[in-house]
Amino acid sequence: MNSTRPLFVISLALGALFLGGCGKSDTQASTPAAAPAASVTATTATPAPAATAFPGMEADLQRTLKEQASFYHFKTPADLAKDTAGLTWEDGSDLPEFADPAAKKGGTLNLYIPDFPGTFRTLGPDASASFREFLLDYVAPAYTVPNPDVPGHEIPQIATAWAFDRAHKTIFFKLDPTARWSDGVPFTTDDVVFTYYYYRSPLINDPWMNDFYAKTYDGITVYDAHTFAVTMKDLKPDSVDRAGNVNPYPKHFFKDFGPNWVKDYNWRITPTLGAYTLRENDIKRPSSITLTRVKDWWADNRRFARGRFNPDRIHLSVIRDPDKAFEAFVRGDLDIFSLQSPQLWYGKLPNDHPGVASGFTVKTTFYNQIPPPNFALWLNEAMPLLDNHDIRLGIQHATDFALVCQQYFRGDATIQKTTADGYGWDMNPALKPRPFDPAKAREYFTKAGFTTQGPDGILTNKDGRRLSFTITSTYKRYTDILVILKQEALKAGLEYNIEILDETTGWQKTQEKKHEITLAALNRTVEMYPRYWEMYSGENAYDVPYLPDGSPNPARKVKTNTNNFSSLANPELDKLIKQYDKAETMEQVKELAAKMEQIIYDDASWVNGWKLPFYRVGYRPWIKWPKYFDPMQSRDVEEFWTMWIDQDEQKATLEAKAAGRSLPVQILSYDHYKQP
Amino acid sequence: MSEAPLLEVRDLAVGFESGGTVARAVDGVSFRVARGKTLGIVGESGCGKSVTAFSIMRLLPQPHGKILGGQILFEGKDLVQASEAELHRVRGGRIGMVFQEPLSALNPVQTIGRQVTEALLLHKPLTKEAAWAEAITLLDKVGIPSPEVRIKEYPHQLSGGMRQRVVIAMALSCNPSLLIADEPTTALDVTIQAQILELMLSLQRDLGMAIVLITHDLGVIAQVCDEAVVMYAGQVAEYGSVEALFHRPAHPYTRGLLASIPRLTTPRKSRLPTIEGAVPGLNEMPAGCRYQNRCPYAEARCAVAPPPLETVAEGHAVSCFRWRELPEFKPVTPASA
Amino acid sequence: MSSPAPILEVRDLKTHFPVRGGIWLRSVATCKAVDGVSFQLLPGETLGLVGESGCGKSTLGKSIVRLLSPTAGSIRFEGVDLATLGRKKLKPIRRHLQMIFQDPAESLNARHTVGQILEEPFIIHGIGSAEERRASVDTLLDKVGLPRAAAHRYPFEFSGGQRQRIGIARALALQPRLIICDEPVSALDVSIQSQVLNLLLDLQREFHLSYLFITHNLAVVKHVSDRIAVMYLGRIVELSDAEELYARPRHPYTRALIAAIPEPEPSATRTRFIATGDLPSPINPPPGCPFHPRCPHATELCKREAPPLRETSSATSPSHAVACHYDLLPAAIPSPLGAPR
Amino acid sequence: MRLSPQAQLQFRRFRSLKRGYGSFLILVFLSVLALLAELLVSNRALLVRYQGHFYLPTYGAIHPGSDFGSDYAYEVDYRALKARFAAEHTGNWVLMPPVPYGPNENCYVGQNFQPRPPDSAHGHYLGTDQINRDILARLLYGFRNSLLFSAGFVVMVYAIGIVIGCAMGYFGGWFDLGMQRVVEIWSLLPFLLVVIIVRAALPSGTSFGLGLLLFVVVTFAWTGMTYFMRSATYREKSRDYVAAAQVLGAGPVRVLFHHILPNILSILVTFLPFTTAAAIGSLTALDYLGFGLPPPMPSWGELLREGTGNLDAPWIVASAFCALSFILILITFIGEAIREAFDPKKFTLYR
Repeated sequence: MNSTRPLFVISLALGALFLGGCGKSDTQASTPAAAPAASVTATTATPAPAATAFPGMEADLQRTLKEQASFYHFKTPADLAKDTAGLTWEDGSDLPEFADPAAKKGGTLNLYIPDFPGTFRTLGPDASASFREFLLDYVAPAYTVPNPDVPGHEIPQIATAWAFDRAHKTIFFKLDPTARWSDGVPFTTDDVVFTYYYYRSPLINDPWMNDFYAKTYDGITVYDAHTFAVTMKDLKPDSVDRAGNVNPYPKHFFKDFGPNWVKDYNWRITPTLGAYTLRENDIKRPSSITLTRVKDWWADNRRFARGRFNPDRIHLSVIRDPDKAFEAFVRGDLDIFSLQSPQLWYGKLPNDHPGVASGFTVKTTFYNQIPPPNFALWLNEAMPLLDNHDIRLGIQHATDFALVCQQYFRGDATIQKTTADGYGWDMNPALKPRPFDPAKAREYFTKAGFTTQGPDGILTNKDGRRLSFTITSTYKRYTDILVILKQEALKAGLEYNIEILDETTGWQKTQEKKHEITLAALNRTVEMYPRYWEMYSGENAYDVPYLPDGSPNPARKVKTNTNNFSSLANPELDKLIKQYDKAETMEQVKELAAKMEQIIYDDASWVNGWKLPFYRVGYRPWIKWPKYFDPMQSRDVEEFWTMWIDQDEQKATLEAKAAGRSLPVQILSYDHYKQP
Repeated sequence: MSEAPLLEVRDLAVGFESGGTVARAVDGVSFRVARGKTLGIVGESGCGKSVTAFSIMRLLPQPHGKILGGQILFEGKDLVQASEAELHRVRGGRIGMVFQEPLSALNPVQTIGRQVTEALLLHKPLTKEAAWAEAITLLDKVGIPSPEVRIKEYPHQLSGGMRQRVVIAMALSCNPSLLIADEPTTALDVTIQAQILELMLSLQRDLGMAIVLITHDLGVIAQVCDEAVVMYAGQVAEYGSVEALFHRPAHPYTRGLLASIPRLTTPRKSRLPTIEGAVPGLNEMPAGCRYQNRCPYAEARCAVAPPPLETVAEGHAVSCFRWRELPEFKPVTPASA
Repeated sequence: MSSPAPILEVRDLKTHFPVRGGIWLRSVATCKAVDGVSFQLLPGETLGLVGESGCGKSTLGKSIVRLLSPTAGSIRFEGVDLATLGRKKLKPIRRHLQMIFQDPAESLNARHTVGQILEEPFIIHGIGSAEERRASVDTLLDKVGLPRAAAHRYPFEFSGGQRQRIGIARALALQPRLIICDEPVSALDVSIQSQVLNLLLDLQREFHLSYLFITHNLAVVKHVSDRIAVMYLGRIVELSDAEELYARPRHPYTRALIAAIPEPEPSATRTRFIATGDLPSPINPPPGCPFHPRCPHATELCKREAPPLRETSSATSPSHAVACHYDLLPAAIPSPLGAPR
Repeated sequence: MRLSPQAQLQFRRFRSLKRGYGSFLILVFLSVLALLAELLVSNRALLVRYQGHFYLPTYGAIHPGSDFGSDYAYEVDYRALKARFAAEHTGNWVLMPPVPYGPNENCYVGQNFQPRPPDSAHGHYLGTDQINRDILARLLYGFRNSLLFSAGFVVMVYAIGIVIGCAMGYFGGWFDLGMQRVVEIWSLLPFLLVVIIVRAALPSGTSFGLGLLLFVVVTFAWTGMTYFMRSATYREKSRDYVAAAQVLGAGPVRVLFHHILPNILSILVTFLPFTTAAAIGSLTALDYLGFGLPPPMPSWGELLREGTGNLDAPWIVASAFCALSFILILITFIGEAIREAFDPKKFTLYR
């Protein structure tokens, strides 16, 4: 249930899916880096700068409602019948649940976080640390969230039913009247209104949020305490999701909201609608934090909530060093641990590892279907030589990602077909990644004027320029991949220099477009369809990309702080991107995407990297999962909280371990959602 | 000389080990010091005079220096055989020592008072206050003006002469019967040297201690000592009363030394008699007489065996085969002016 | 003084050093090491400069060869004032003005052979070819009585006296006319001292050298000097013909000095006139006559006013200058050399 | 320049100190091995006989596969070539070095990345690292990088130390005062941290090779030597032989380089082993932290990091650790011996 997730649609994939206990150690690092990404032009919806005396939240809210009457509408229940006449109410009840209703409640789950959180706020500065997932992203419900098993459909959370008025771009929601905050206060549309006010307020110090809420939504309409509607600015294939996937905040808790909100609310614990809450005396700074299941949670027996959020307590130890965390897991101090990296899965915890062989650790591979981080070499076309199409084509054939998949990932990884794999359909079946072929690469390089092979085997052109490029990367752990690429590229007479930078410097370098080639990827949220504007549009590459006649502008300057890593500017592609962003149906989306993928492929500034079709975890045998383990579109084990603790088995296992007895070895693989 | 001497050194041999070989820096040195008298040991650098002095205190640089043989009888006890504990009692107790460079003999980070009282407390059963009072008396005795002020100062705040006085005060702190002074005035100016020598003589008169004064300056010997040992290359060349040595020197080396010093009475800009050549190195000592290479009277037998120490007169001995054959020595007469 | 023009004429020379303190090393006091010294030195003459440590005699010597920069006054060497000359202009003059140092072990670079050491003057002044330089080295070694083979050996292989000969040879290399001898025999053993003194005297005769002979040894200075200047606390207190000075010392300090010499003559007992007290510091000299705190004859005038160096007429001496307010008659103080015991 | 007898004596003393001199000989031997690494450990053949001609591919330009009848333009795979020639029986042959692997070479192309234990049958005497590279090759070439780095480090630190330190000591005054403050401030900077920061802040496009790394490290490590040089120069400057040279008319340059420098050489020599050890230590530390040489340059720090991250493959960490400790122990022994050989106490006899 990533309610606010779609806002951070794209974030630097600092290998969140590959490392880190429970797969979160790096996400937080990525999000802030990417948050001020491409589209931000910081036009805020709410005026009233906080400089003048702030009258208090309630007064400011009332003033805002008055001033922005075109956004906030208040109608009567009678109007509802009129407005929704002829619309179909949905409640997602026709779709199967993914959790196991037989799951047992109780027990304590031991996990880790790489840092003690810098705040308990879930919005604003420092809020996007890994701990937020436990407060918000994975725990707090939205009105509706996308169904992770059946893309294109929603499941109900706070909303019990919803209706979509395509003509008016409006989505109506009926809220669960039993929903209540963890402090016992019932949830009403007052909170809904407050939530919009909150997200759109400049006081939250988050221009990206302000901008998103200004651009995405045209207005909300409240009918009664449990009914409201959201009107979208544009019609999109996933408009329902965009309207419904919003986490509300409790208005009563934010009565002190104001200019000092950042400081005032740093360590206050926000009441939640979710299953887990934080209690003051469970905060053991700096070593651990424990979450507790809300007693008699209002949604306990709701469809899509039952069988989930099973452990009574979730104990999060702060362990900064991933190696230490791994040791803690092997020792038994942590219950679940991501084994995504081949070094862990095969190297440090092989199947014959005593911990595994004794049955104390279960190793499980779960095949999921999500858009993978788009790992690739991005060739910066704004750099000399890389603006040459033949050079780029040569580089494509000189880069052996197939060997990376085979050697580094031991055959587990595959090469990404297009820039947008994993959205549930083949973007462009005609496209085939260019194979590693030194001879062919040399042909292209020769065409580009690199005809002489130097004494070191590197090609040079007649000006004496060596065919040598620097690959910038912030992934220290992927150095080995770059080493393979470097060694293999030599066969094509191409030299790669490897430059491993720390995250900030490396990110800055690519944001300033000073790299020649970067090994980078952006994390992508589970969505219905991919985004192109941010990474491929000309306006994110140059200030003035084209002359009026459409030809490249010779005086154009590289645009910094955008995610167009390859400085790609193609007028035809730009046109398609515009159409794509206005597309209202999935058919249009698919057709345009295929065309855009073709252009990107032909341009050859994106060297297809690798993807992994699964996530892998290790856990204790007393932790149980539903039949198919997790929903199809889950990214890691904690996202949907479907596991439960079998306390009897836990006791038995620990007794067996203490007695030195072995249990059955469990190396599991859930390939229900595996794609051919 | 019927009375037993305070200190008698017999056949002392001291060696330094380096690289497996032992260089004999002092070889067969013998002399006596009577109670209350002053013995000078004179010689050029490297002749072994300081080594002799340090051997008496058993303070040879370790681990290279070793006493190879002989006896050092002090108040009837052989210090060569003495235990560390006995030596400890002797050093700074019965024997006081004054060094050439007073600054290095004093601890730069402790007050004068602390150092003097420490020396006192080490050998005498005194309270701290009593020791402090006695230190002031001592400093007064060695001629330090306003000692109650100076006692609180640090060595660097004193002049060279004052420092040497402090060192002497420390050496005297336990009423030693013997004071060994190793070039006590070499680092000092002429006028200060005169003060210090005067001080030592007056202290000797008052306290009745014997002094072994080591110096290279024949003038100092002549002015201060009763008897003197002339050392050359680690051996005794000649010894006797100061009067005998300066007026009836029997050894060619003593004669050469006396002749080569410019005196106020020497005719100006005249050529001085010289001793040609230089002292042989420790490792290249010739067999026989060690002075042979520089001696104008050397003959074949001098190269064969070392000459024995022969008695010239009562209390005057010389180590030369030919002392009898040497021409008559013309003593330098005082200036006629 | 109708004799030839002086080779060196020092007039009112002052060399002061700032005494620095604090973190910015500001000058907090001045050490007046040489404070207004004037004298002349004739060709072929030896002027002895005698005094105790800290009296400024070495500073004076070093100022004359411009190892130190004088604060005021002039140093006319053969008519040229060296006091203000720059390094480049000084260089040609250095050939005629050399120095012999106290400790030969210190003044010879231990890393160079004797040959290299003696060749250096020629290299610095660009004189002769390599061949000629080697010949010159041989000649120099001959002159100071060292074997020619010495050129290939290192200083530490020689005895103290031989090393001082090397130092003298180096000073002689450029055929100087004036040599500043800064305690040239003080570090030597008695038996060697006379060898070196003889050598210096021989060389003076042979090359008609002038010496400024700095020493604290009153016997030595008398032996080698024609005239002697006695320094006390940065000033000359008495300057006279050598014989005259010892026969009729006029300054109480000179008398104290002479009295303090330990004569190697046991029969020579003197009525000791021992100057009491310590040498004052040149940083903080006493007002008036610098010697007054130690002088048995000091009066109120001495405490108030510093006496200038004035010529005193005497029948026996052509020149005898003294810086004392009083004409102390020889009879007023005991004779330095007393009667035999 | 002929060695002065004092230096000869010191050298003789050094030679007489068995442990130090033995370590010195071993280090020299290892250094020679490292400099000749291509002849011992390399994926290039030592000698190829092909169609009646002999080829020496070890040094110089690469031979494309086409030179020896293969159909590719990149460098010959000599091990494959050897196998091919052996199979063909046409009189062609290839002579490989004792360890036929290069330091950056992926020795098991197409097979999984995993550390392989020592395997003399395949010539991996110390095994392979986690990406299938021969550890012996990486150790040896890494050692060479360390040596080159230390050599450069020593030369640069000494050059700066001598020039600035001697100038401070010789000229004194305001220059000395100013430089002292600069040196003090400079040496207060936490060395490794600053190097890491600078390393990160370097302008883009710079590939961080040995030279540049050396430059950055030296920039923050030069201060120590200046202090020793300064005080030594001060000491020597006040000695009379300097005054003697000045009286002869020698200028500052001559005095500094002809007189003072030879007399403070012994300090430089005594510090040599420690400076070298410091250089190796810094490089290893930087590499260990990942801020050193750019991958895939062989380095001990990288090997150590890899080893400590893969303790289940103990041969990696063991190789790196033993090599590093061994070399540092050798250097310590040498340093100890040099210090003893130069100990002035040995040369003063009691008077």
